[in-house]
Amino acid sequence: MLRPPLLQVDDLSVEFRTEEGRLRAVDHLSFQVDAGKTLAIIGESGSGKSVTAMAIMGLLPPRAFLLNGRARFQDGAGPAVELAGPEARESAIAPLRGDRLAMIFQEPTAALSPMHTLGDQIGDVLRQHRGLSGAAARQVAIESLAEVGFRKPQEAVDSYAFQLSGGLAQRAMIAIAMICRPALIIADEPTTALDVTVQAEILNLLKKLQSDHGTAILLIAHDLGVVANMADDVVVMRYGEALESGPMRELFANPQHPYLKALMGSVPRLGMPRDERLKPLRDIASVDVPAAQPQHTDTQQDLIRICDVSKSFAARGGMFSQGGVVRALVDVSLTVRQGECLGLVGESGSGKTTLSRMIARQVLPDSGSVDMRGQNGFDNIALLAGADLKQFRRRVQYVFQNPYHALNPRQSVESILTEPLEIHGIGDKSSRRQRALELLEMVGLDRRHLNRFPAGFSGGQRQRIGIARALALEPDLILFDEPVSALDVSVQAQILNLLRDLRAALGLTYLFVSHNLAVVDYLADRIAVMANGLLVELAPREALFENAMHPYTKRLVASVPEPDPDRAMDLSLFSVMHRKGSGDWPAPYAPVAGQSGTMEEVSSGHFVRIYPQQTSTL
Amino acid sequence: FVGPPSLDAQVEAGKLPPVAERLPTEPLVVDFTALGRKIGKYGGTLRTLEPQVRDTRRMVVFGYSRLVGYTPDGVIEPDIARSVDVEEGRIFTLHLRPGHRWSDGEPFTSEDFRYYWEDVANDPDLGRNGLPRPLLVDGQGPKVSFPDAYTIRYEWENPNPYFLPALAGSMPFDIFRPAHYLRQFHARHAEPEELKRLVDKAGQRNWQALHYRLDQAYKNANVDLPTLEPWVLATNPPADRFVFKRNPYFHRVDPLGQQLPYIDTVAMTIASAGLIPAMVGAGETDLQSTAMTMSNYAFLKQAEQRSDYDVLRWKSGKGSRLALFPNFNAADPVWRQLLSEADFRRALSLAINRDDIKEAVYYGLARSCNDTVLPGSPLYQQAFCDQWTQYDPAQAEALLDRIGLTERDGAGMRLLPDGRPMNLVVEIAGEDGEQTDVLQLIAEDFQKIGIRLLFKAVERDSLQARLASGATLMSVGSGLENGRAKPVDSPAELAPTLSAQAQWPAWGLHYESAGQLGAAPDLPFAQRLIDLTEEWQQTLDEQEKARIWQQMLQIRADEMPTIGIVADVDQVIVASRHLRNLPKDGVYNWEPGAFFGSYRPETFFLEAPEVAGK
Amino acid sequence: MLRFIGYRTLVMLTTLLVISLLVFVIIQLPPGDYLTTYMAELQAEGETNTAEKIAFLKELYGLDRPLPVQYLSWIAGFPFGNFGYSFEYGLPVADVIGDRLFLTLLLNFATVLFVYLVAFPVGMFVAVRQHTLWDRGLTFAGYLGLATPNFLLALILLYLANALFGVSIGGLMDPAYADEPWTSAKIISVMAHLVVPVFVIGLSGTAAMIQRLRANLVDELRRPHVVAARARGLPERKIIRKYALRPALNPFISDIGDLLPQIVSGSVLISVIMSLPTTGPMLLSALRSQDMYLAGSFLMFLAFLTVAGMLVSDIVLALVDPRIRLTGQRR
Amino acid sequence: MSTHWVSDKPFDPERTTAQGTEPFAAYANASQRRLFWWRFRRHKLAVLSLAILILAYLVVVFAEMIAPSSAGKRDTQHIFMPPQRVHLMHEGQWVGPFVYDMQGRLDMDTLQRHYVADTTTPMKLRFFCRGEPYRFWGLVPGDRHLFCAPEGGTAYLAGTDRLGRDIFSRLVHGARISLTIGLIGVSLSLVLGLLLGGMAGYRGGAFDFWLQRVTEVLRSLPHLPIWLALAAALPVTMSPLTVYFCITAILALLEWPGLARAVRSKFLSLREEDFCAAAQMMGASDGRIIFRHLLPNFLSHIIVSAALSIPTMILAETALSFLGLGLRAPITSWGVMLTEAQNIEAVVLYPWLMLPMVPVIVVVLAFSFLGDGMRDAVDPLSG
Ligand SMILES: Nc1ncnc2c1ncn2[C@@H]1O[C@H](COP(=O)(O)OP(=O)(O)OP(=O)(O)O)[C@@H](O)[C@H]1O
Ligand SMILES: Nc1ncnc2c1ncn2[C@@H]1O[C@H](COP(=O)(O)OP(=O)(O)OP(=O)(O)O)[C@@H](O)[C@H]1O
Ligand SMILES: [Mg+2]
Ligand SMILES: [Mg+2]
Repeated sequence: MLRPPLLQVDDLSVEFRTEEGRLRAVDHLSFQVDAGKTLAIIGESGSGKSVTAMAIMGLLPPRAFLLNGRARFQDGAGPAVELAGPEARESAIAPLRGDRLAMIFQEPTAALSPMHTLGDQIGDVLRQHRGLSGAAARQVAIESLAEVGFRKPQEAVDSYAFQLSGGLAQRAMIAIAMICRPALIIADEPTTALDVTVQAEILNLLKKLQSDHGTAILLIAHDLGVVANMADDVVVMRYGEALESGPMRELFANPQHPYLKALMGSVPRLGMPRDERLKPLRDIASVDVPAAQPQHTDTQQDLIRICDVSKSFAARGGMFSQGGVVRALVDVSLTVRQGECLGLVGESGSGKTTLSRMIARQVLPDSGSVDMRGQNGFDNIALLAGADLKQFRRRVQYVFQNPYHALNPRQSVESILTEPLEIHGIGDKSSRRQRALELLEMVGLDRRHLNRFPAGFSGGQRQRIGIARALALEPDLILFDEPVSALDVSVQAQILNLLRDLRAALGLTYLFVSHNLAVVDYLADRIAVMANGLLVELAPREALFENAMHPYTKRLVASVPEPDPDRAMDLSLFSVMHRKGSGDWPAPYAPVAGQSGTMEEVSSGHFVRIYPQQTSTL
Repeated sequence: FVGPPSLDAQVEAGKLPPVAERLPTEPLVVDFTALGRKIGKYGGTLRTLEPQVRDTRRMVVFGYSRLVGYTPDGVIEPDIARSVDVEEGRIFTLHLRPGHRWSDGEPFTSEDFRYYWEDVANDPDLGRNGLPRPLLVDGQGPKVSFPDAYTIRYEWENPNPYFLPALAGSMPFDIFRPAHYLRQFHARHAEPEELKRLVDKAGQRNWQALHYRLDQAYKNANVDLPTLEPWVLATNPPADRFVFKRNPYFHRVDPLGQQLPYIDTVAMTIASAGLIPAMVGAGETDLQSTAMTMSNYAFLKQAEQRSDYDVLRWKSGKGSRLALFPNFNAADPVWRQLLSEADFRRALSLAINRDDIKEAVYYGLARSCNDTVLPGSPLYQQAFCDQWTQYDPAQAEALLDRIGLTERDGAGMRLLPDGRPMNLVVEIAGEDGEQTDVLQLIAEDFQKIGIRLLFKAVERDSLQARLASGATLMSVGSGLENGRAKPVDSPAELAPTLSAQAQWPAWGLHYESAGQLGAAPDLPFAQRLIDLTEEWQQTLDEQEKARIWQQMLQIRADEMPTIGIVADVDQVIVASRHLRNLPKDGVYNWEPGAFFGSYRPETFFLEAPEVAGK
Repeated sequence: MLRFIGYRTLVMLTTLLVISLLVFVIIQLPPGDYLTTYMAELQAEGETNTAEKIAFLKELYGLDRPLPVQYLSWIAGFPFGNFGYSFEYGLPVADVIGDRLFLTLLLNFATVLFVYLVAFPVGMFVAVRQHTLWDRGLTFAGYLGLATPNFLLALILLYLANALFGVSIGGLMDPAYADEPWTSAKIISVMAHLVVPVFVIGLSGTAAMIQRLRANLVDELRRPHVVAARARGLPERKIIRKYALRPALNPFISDIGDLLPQIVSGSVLISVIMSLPTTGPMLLSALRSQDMYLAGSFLMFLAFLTVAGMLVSDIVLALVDPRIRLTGQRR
Repeated sequence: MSTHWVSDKPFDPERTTAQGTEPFAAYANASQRRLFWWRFRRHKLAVLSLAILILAYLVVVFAEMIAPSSAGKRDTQHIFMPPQRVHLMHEGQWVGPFVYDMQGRLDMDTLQRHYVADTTTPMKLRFFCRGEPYRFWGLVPGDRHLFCAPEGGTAYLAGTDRLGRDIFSRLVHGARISLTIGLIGVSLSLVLGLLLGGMAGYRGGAFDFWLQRVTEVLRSLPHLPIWLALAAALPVTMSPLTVYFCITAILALLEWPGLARAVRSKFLSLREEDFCAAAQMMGASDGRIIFRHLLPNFLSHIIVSAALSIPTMILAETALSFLGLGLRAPITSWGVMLTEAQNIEAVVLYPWLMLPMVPVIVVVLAFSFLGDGMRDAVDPLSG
């Protein structure tokens, strides 16, 4: 190759010096990015990916020190610039940032200033690097927003980050990053915070811009599916060190390092055989349960009956205006059967959390009812009070999406685990402690952890504590609200296996909410699909994946990136132009004003929402 | 006659008549030799500081223009009145100075007396409270006649020894009013519609209220009210700096026939009492007596050179600097009983280590003495001072034991006869460091005889109310007003004759209201004091008056209705070195004396009026 | 927008109404009324207080009416700018307060200005130079400001200003200028006299504000959007000014509501001690003599400042911060 | 890049962190309390402040022993005497802590007192000596003092005041009031603020609405008339200490809205937190949620506002005495002493009277820094 690489990183080491001690976040890392290509850095959480990116940008946090190594940036347009290392000069790097070298962050809404309009923020970059201002800058801003797929760029240019959905905000970030047509974009987990369909859209957008402008991408990700769809080359990192690197296809086809192998084994894939277990990096030696036996419990009775529940929220308006109404749930009817695992999927905002919280009686329905089987028939849970309510609280438990927020940071593990027992007056102090130890063991945590506080645990460990807490009262039903979406793949696999084992061992009933279909597929017996507050499809899992009826479901299924370069998604399906709203659904699925449609059974246990009148007109 | 140059321009412009026309035909020629004054120079501004807006009234005291007035030696002499004829001590004929004018140039005549007598004092609306006390003899008012424009005659059945002292009082006792000005607010004289308009404009309820408001010469808060004082208020309250301009019609002249006052303007700045010593030290005043005590002396003295002033010490005219006033009308029956016990009061007095207080608080510059007349008075006897005031805690304890206060609590403090702890609360009017210091020392002394003294500052005005209601057990204040009393001066303040007296407000009120209100004294000595006062009032014989005085002083020394602590604490006065004709030594007293008033401040002048005060 | 302001104004008026009632009651709390004070004064002047006289004076002052009537007639005048009548001065309250209000506002605005002018640059300076000697030194000085007893400090500074610069002690101008028309010399004199009170009154507020600005800015500087702005190559000054400072301003704006009344009521005692021709000394003496309408109107003025300050700060906050304007959420 | 490269490093699945130095392990296993202490220890000023405060409270406890005399003891011979210096060396010779005798003279012309030291004879201070008898905390009689004046001499280390009282002793005795009563007031307003603000924030609804109205009114209600009304209303026979105690209590009653507001808004957001929802879903009672889950998460704010209101309480006294509501003699506190020093004489002639400013400032600073340190230690995120 004659051309030098666009970015050459040699022997980079970064250390954090904190009061708690030193931490080698990046350890002798070397790699290179070629112009127009995509290099992916993968690795579990904490492996130093972000620090690497910041080191390249010259924006290391105050307590990080570059120990050695260097990064050289050379695009055709100018001389080579040292980005990091002994010869790096801030004065030389600064003009590059935002111009030749741009960055996209993981949390798009946080990375945009909440106080300034998009146009203003784009304008700042233009003024800085292009000397444009005023109307000219605005025009360029509008164009760039249009380019990244804003439907009404004229309006968008005057909007604020918090007014945008995550996907739109990420598009705006990309627009800002791309505005000066950089030679290299560093994208630090650009889609982790987004749901699958939006993720696919963003990935598509990046691909398109890359091919249009020949930009190279340094993609940081832990989702192997994303990498398989995007990258040309891959670097695998773990705790600061590179463990394997090379062309993406080769790595995926032939992983060498045990770590990469393990990583790949821990990713759930659609259509995995029922009895195949994920292989997490570290498996949890949890309850000794007989090997997971699929329990088909279709014949069993209903545990929860949800009848025509609807829920609207008053959208919060500003100080000077009143918000409208968000219909989070529209006439949802659903049953959860004793002993099954019901999966609930849908895009962000489709009402999944609202529904699960409603079952937990955290949200009361505006209309309709949620009934639960009790000693003598079904009780409307909204009407429970006193001892009945307490009993209900005992039977239904909830596991939260975000393990960092679900545990009180000022409570020790013991206190967290014994609290439900205390509330329900079960046992005495020593027996409760005993039970807490059992629970810890059950979820595969060390007994010695009993006196620690949540801050001392990783995300996966915390989620396990959350699960242990949910198990403390030996409930009948556990509601999981996206329990693994905040975790990286290796930990995710641990948790998924754990949930599977526990269910088998304890005969629990699960409601499992997720937008990751592969995850749901791994656990669920039946899957319900929600869109815009409506239940659109309900089917046994095999039926759903093999024979998805609803266009929305189909799209969801198609948007799951497979960690297999050979089964790459057709990202172009997710281009802005092809973006599908409920209005684009074909008949008979397209909603009709004034109608709620009906759930029609297309095969045994497989329902899909259609609007019959429309069919008749056709 | 010569007028001040500052008015020349106005005279020339025809806005003012020439000086000869402004003066009465027979002005009061101030006796400079008797007072030891030098002829002065016209002009300048005299700066002074006062702590409150309502202190504009001090200018009326300072100016001290009365029908008759006291000399510094305590002798009454004519002033506004050309002369006063007294017959049998009961018929008083006042002769005004023809040509005398109010500060707005209107003539001052007997009409002004008539207006007061008929349209104010005896008006059914305005005079509802009846005549003021000095006009009453045995509850009867005088017969008043106005023979001519310059003569007024007051005639009582019996002698009225209070009349002239009242006219010479530091607080003006005006038996005349600027009729030409007040008439417009009087329903009997004014156009009803016009009056209604004025009443509404002032936000008053009716014309009486308006008239009452505007007719308060002593308050000195109405710029429009004509006056006879040397300086006339020129700033509308409220303000922080009041300017008083010379009265172009003032009736006094110096021996050269120059119209007084010499000083053109008095500027009174209102400043917080705590800040005044600092301001004085910074030279922001030309003549200052208020808000300074001996404790400021060292500081003031230190800044003398820098700020170009002299620190003077004038003698005090008060019988006692500080005295404790047991309230004989206390509402609490047990305490009232106790406070009525002469031995209790004597015990308290004996327990006070006055010499210690003198040294600790007053640099030794005071005299341990009971509240009585001062050595400067012809009535003074050492025994009045010393009786029951020698420090003798043992005897004090014996006295207390004798009256049965033998029970004590765990801490060794005596209990009241009904078993309550004996917490003697002394109330102080306003925060006053000197008083709290002294009380603190007294508290230590009382501690030794088993009495717990607590003290609390209350607002001056609410203290007055608390005293009247009997809520206060004991208060602290200064002693006899006229410490240099002569036999001819009224001894009324020795007896329960005023509701404002802190030790027996109810008895005083009883006397004041001629038995209508309050309560009759139930202690024989108090009644005896009243009887003696009345005897004094009846007699015209000076020897007899002196005898009565002595007797009353003796009773007080023995009964201790007030417990005097120290006397003869000098008043600190700061005077600019440019200020002339201010005596180096003097007596600083309210009644008689009007503070600087009897020293004739209109004769003070500034040596270099242009530079002074800058 | 209008709806919001309308609603808030309504709430504000109700609050003020409640406060007016409380104020009225509190002023009445100490035993007696203005008459007691006045009678005591008359008595001291040697007058006898007969029942007729008391009745006469009661009528004169309108104190013969029942309290609720007194209260209602007092607040009924407010919408028409009629705040009742001062017994002490014998004038309508509005006339009494008159030009004092101007100097009061001058003093208080000067103090607010001082607080902001000092707190802002210093706060920004120390936030950017976190953990340096400068930071420590200024933080220490700030705490010192919080800890110094105001009154004593006032006295010391007054003395020093006089001894060193010849500024006359007390007041807001040299006495000679008191009733002169406004000239440049007078203005200079006022400025010179403002220094000490403004410093003393503003000191603790400034210190507190520096602390808070520093904390906020340090927080804000760590936010991802500031890092992102750096990644866009924007110059550091612009990042601090535009991206970090602006969101850090919120607490300051909400402070306007608190700061002004705090300063105004804080300045009352200082004004008394330093003899400033502001409403402070007058308020205190009115309260002491139970000149109830005067005192009450002053207090209502203070309360109005507070309530209006809160309203204004809410509106400004919404205008400045799109998050609040558009979603009603603060963070 | 086109080559497939594989590191020869092994894969250790049990490894959970990047390479680091030792302390990490210690941190990971340390208890919360220990971590708190470690973090606190980092804040040097806070540690110093803690030491100072411990010292100050030792003085509070042992005031009678530390002060050479009682607060009210007067020495009429030594009025307005400037602080006496403690020397160690006399004419080049080591003597140990001693003072020179000071003889005073009153200049009758200026009424100023001049003191001259007699430097011929050193007078040694006595330590752990018998001196003025006292009752320890009003109970146990004793007469031992930390140090006393030399025989026949004086030891006024901070000078004397206008009544000849030892300022050092008064400072020591004053600490007892100044450092305790304010604390009671602070705790009272804390409790009120937490309780009411907590209820409003957690419950919301009508209670919240009315509480907000009440706080609004309380915040806008000028405090001055309340003090004056109080000054008039409190019975005169009440002992000064009780009066002051009432005042602090009422000060607290007026102070709580500020805290309540903060607590409320914090609770409004905290109650949306998942862990709070989790507790609700477990069936926890409101009280449990407030006290076990919400309050502990609000600790740092509480600490800071408590630390900041203590000085306010100490200083409030000077303002209150101005209104006639402060402590009165014979009670001694720093506020009383400062009020007594609040005159031009103190500033110009007797500056040592202003010495109480020093402990006030030191204590206020100490509380502030202690609060800072504790906040940082409680809230690792903010550090
Ligand atoms: N400001 C900081 N102070 C101290 N340590 C830090 C800081 N930022 C990162 N670290 C540490 O550096 C290591 C690498 O962090 P980094 O953010 O690069 O991980 P990552 O690979 O991006 O993980 P993730 O997938 O969770 O984003 C981690 O152990 C982290 O705890
Ligand atoms: N408390 C609330 N107040 C107002 N709107 C709400 C509230 N809770 C939910 N919503 C709205 O209701 C809709 C459904 O929300 P929900 O949280 O159930 O979606 P979700 O499917 O769980 O989404 P995600 O995948 O992002 O968690 C969304 O538009 C959301 O904004
Ligand atoms: Mg990262
Ligand atoms: Mg959700």
